[in-house]
Amino acid sequence: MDINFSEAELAFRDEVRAFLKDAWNEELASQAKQPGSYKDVQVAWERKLNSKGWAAPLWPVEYGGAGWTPAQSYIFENERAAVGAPDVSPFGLKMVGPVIYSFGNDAQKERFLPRILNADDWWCQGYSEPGAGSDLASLKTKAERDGDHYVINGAKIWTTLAQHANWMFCLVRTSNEGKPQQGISFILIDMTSPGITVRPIVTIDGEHHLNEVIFEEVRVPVENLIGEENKGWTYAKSLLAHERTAIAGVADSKRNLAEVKKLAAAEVNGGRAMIEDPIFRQRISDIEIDLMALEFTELRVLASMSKGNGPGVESSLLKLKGTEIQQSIQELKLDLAGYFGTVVQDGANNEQVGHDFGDVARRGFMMSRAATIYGGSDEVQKNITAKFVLGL
Amino acid sequence: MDINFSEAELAFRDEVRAFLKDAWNEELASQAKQPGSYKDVQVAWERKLNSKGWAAPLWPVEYGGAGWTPAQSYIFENERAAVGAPDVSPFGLKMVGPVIYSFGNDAQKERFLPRILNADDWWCQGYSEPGAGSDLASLKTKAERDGDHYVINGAKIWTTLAQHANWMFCLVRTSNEGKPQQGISFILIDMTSPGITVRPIVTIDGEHHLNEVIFEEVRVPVENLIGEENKGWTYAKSLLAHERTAIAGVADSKRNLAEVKKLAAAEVNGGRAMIEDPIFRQRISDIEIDLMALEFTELRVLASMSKGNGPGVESSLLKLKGTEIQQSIQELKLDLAGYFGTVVQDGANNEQVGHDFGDVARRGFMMSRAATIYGGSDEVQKNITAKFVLGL
Amino acid sequence: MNFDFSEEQQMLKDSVARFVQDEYDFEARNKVVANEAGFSAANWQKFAELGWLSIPFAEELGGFGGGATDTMAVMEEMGKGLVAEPFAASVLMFGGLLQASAQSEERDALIAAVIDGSVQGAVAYAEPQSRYELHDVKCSAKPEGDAYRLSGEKSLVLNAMSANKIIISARVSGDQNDEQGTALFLIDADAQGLSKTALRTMDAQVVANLKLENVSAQAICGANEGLAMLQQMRQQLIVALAAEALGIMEKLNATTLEYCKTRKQFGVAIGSFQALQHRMVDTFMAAEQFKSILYRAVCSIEQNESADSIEINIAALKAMLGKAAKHIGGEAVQLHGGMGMTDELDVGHYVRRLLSINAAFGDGDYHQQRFAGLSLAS
Amino acid sequence: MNFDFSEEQQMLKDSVARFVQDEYDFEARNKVVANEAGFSAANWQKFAELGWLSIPFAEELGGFGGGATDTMAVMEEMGKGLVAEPFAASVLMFGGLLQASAQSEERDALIAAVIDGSVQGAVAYAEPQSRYELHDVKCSAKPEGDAYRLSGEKSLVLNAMSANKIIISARVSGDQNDEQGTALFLIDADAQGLSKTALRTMDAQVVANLKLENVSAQAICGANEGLAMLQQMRQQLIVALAAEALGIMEKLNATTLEYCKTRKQFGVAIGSFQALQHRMVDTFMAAEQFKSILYRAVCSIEQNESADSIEINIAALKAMLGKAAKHIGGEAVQLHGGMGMTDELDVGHYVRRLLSINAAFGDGDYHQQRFAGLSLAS
Repeated sequence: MDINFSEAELAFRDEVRAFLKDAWNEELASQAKQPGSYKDVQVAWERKLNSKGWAAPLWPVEYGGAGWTPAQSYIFENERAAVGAPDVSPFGLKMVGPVIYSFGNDAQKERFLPRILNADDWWCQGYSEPGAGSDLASLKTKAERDGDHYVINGAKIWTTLAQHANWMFCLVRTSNEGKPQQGISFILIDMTSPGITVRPIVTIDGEHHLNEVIFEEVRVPVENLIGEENKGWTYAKSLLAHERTAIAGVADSKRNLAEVKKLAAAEVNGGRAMIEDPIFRQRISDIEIDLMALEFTELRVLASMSKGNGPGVESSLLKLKGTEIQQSIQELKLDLAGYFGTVVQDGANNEQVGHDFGDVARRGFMMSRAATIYGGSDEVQKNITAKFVLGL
Repeated sequence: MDINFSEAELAFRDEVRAFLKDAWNEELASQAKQPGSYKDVQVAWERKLNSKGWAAPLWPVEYGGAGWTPAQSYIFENERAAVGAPDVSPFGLKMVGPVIYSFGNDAQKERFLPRILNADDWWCQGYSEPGAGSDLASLKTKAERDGDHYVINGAKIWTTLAQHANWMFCLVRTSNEGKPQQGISFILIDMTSPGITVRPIVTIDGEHHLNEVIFEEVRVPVENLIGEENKGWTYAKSLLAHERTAIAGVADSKRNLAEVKKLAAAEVNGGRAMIEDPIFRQRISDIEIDLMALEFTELRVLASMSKGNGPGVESSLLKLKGTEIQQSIQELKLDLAGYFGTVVQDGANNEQVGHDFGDVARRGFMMSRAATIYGGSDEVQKNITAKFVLGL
Repeated sequence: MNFDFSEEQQMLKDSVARFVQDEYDFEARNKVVANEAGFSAANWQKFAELGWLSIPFAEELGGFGGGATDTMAVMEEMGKGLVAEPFAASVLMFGGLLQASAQSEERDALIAAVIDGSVQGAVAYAEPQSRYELHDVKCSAKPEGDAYRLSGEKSLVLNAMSANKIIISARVSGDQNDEQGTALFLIDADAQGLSKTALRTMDAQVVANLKLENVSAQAICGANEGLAMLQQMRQQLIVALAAEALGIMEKLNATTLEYCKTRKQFGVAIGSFQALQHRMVDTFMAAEQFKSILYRAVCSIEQNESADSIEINIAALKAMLGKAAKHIGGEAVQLHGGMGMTDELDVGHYVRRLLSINAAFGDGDYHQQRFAGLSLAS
Repeated sequence: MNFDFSEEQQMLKDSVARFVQDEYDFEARNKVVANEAGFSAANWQKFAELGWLSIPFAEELGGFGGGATDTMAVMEEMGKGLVAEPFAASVLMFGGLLQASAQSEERDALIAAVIDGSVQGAVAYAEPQSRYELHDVKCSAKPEGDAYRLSGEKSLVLNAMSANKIIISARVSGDQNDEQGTALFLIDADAQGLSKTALRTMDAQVVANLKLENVSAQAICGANEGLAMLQQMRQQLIVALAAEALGIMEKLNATTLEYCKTRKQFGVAIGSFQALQHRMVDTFMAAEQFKSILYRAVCSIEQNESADSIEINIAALKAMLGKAAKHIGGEAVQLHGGMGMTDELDVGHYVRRLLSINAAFGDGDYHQQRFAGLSLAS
């Protein structure tokens, strides 16, 4: 048993800290607080990472990866979250990138990978369809071959930030034969193609993160197909094995919980700080203990992977427990905001509202509800764990 | 909306109080605290109820019932529990009695009902079988006709206090045709018949409440069959409609929770009474609020029945919530006992142990686990509610 | 013993239900709340015509003479329809405090105007620092002749932008957290020295932060009576909001159940999955238990139980409201999956209203501690 | 970074596992605990021969020199087998305190006797009134020459009936709840003035209440060092008992899973019911999370983190133990249905041991409050 970092790892941590101090500077941090700045900040931030060679550290080195060990990833994640720098946008760097370098041809690799690393393209994901939910295999968006093109008709839904995207990676149906999974292909779509409509979906936090994307006779060159026709399901599934650890969100949760504790020390009810309120104390400590355990669950997974083993059965907890904890922290924060957690700030400044975190608490709480729905709902995760871990 | 009792009901409450003062006297109450006194106390108590005409108040008046309204039952239950008097043993008065007066013939009624009312017989219930659990319809104990007798072979399990019983009402299989429910008969068995073996089952509280009862070529006169052959399932099911309200155990839970609060005021940790302990306070209040609500849920059921309507959808909560609350109170009490909740007192007096409720807390906690298993497990109750209340 | 509504109460309940069904579906409601005021003035006049605005007022004041049961009947149906008109803020809070204040010709005339819909009111009790404590008051009242001058800040005042008159709690004596020394005052909504910042809440209400600088005001109670009057108002409002919350919970459970019966995944209705069935049984039970504790609180008021007993029941009610709101609201979103996250569906709107009600007058945790203090002391 | 046992640790773990598998099945264990002592003397000698009794002692004292990881490895396997021999009471508690006390020839000889199995010990710290506070001590120690005279009562002392020597906490100065003034003393188990009442606990341990009247005793630490030594012992024992609890939780989950896969009801294995599947995923996750927090506590000790950091991790560990024990134990009984209620099945025995461990050294609620105090202050 040894959770000490090696000398080399400690040196790496210092390097990360120095990089963050410079790259996630005051200017970028304050820009990130402005409404509507999300995409600009992400692009600027990811380009800084890229110039350091850390935009996609887990990619194979030949494609621009950094050759990090799991321990290095863990160190980077912790340091990044501690200073409040954002995670990279996952769609290019964590999702389509690995599919392209694993299953794409050389032309595709050359064309897309450098642009992904440098945030030159904004990617979105075309998996879910209206009415299909977690049952991906039942998808209906059709791609029919017409000469050198596929002609695409159908619709995708829950497409995060499609309004910013110029590319989509998309699962489409190219055959109706065999099992539903067997007729699916993985294709890259230029979002500026004629026939694409992006319809905004406002979510329960009142914001526009999501979209429905409708395809009417959209022509996509055959060269944009990844791998073989009808094998898209296999490629998409292989993605699930990537990035098992970051899904727990431990580093970000630690930062958020520390913030809640600080806020609770300042928030007063009837002359007593909320951190002295016995029920609130207990709620904090319930979550904190669970998070302390989850941090070690994540370390166990990392340690297992460091040895070249699989992630182990405990990896099935990461998303289930991680999202539960994320939601609980957001709930604490909302409750801490009291009356002010009901306010939609919408341009008003903190002084006008009379409070400085009610609005962000409300939005955070509302959006956190999605954590147990998207990316494999809690219910599906439990079904999978029951089947593959418990053998039921 | 009106939860005031009428003048007549208030007068009835006074009558109940006067009766209890006399009938559940010091002598009986202290006898009840002696180990091994259970049956004697029950019999003495039920005979006092019977001499007042209250042994089975909800039976039809012609068979010895008291013609109480639901409000009167509620009043009696509350007053009884408040003084700590026990509920009657259910097997005769609440279970087989109603089946006999509803479906038995005149000879059976004359023979059994008065003895039930006066606790002259001790009844036990032969429903569950080894390996069958909540799936009653799959029962295998066979009754084969041989002249004027049925010959019974098989086994029943979880038979509460069969060691005290001289009669059992029993579901037996008389046919294998049709659906599993259709070949079941309801029969009364003299426990002194040759071929019956009662095997004790010690439960996790270390006590002997339960038994397995084995039948080998046991001859039961045909006159002991209730109603028609192969209709036993119907008779047994009709029982479930009786006594919907008492299953919540609200009155007893109120008494037990009040006791826990008293104990928590006396139990001290580090100079602070446990009732001042913030987590313990919260646990008490969680339960107390739920119980306050459940009391009104029960009143809503009673009010609906008073009008001659069915018990209403809310009646499905009574066992689920009632048993959850019972278990939570027992858990509070066990935790309150601290180290002393681990002790098996077994004849030692309180002074030798150094504590006065650890042993009873332990036994109570352990046996309370059965509340969500017997009489239709939680899981079965939820399946039924989902199907019949929610229409799923 | 019965839990039936009287014939009159049932008619009232039915009339609200009919209004919601005929004129207040989700689409219509979205249009109503899009108004600058956050509600429809035409609807308000209709409420007046239907007599709803008169419910809590005594018959001698021209009211319906309704009690807690009447309020409950109306609010449950308003909850089901997510009615945005400021019935609670103007009629129950403002009207309720007026009715509890000393009789005067002016007061009676004002109540008459509330009943006929020509005047709306608001009550300002919270301050930026006060959180859930009614006695945490910094706003000051200085006597000037027969009147007072108020200075200070009030936070997130419901209906303050549409109100003609506003009742303000202010300190006549003592320090910020003293229980003594707070009184209630009536001001004009366009009084000199009063400035308002309008804000929206997540449940689409229009609220306002108030700044007062030497605003002229009339006291409507004695110098030490303000807190008791606010506490009394809180009791009544908690019952009313709990009834609204019950309507919302019932609606959310029904919507979710219906969705699970029709929504197919992996080839079958998701309502056929046992794990979801058991969870829907849990939310069903939570709503029924909440209904029971609401009935208990209403009965304790209607039967004139002791002040302590009523306070215990009210605290228990609000404590359970917090738990049930989070539980039922959370499951409604989760079981609706991606659809539950969208603003297009009504589910999120009901959930946000539930969360807003949870915070109103102190959240579940706050009242559970009040409950423990009252119940464990007795 | 790794969470592997060393080769030596793995061998130790395997040797306990083999013992449990070959010689300590449920039936054998029932015979063992039926002995008057509550364990088997023959097994104890075997433990000595296998070297297990030497684990926590320094090599220069003839021990194995094991740390928290070694103890964890052994205790987890003992938990799986529900081993009743007083390893924790005699070796870890009594031996641990001896090792922490001032060096002397007598002490070293006594440790050697503990290691070779010829001497057993016990530690008496709880009193009838003390509940979970180590410093709540009424038992008094009066100096008499080089020695002391102890008078007072000690409650539910593990292994006191089989012990040759007993360590007693007693007050040299101050009042009942003072943190200062408590020291530890060594007495003979057959000392004059000592009377014992043997009792059984629900997990089949033999414990004893002690009455002391002027019992002759030797101090093993300074007059103000007793509390710190007991606190140190508590840390080590919480880790050891948590490892035992982990073994039990894993065993209960495995037993329940196996039962649900084979037990048929309504014509199918009950493990096919989705509601039960999801609940078994929950208990699986609870055990894994508990394992993680145990690893965290062990690492914080092994890496010599700050005293505060270790205390926080230990408090978190015991707090989570309480929740996980009740959750996993409760589900194991519930999912076994009627069978789970019987003493014939091993499930109830494991559950009772878990509950007993929950109470040991303070239950989950107690340690969660300690945790909050430590963590929210920092």
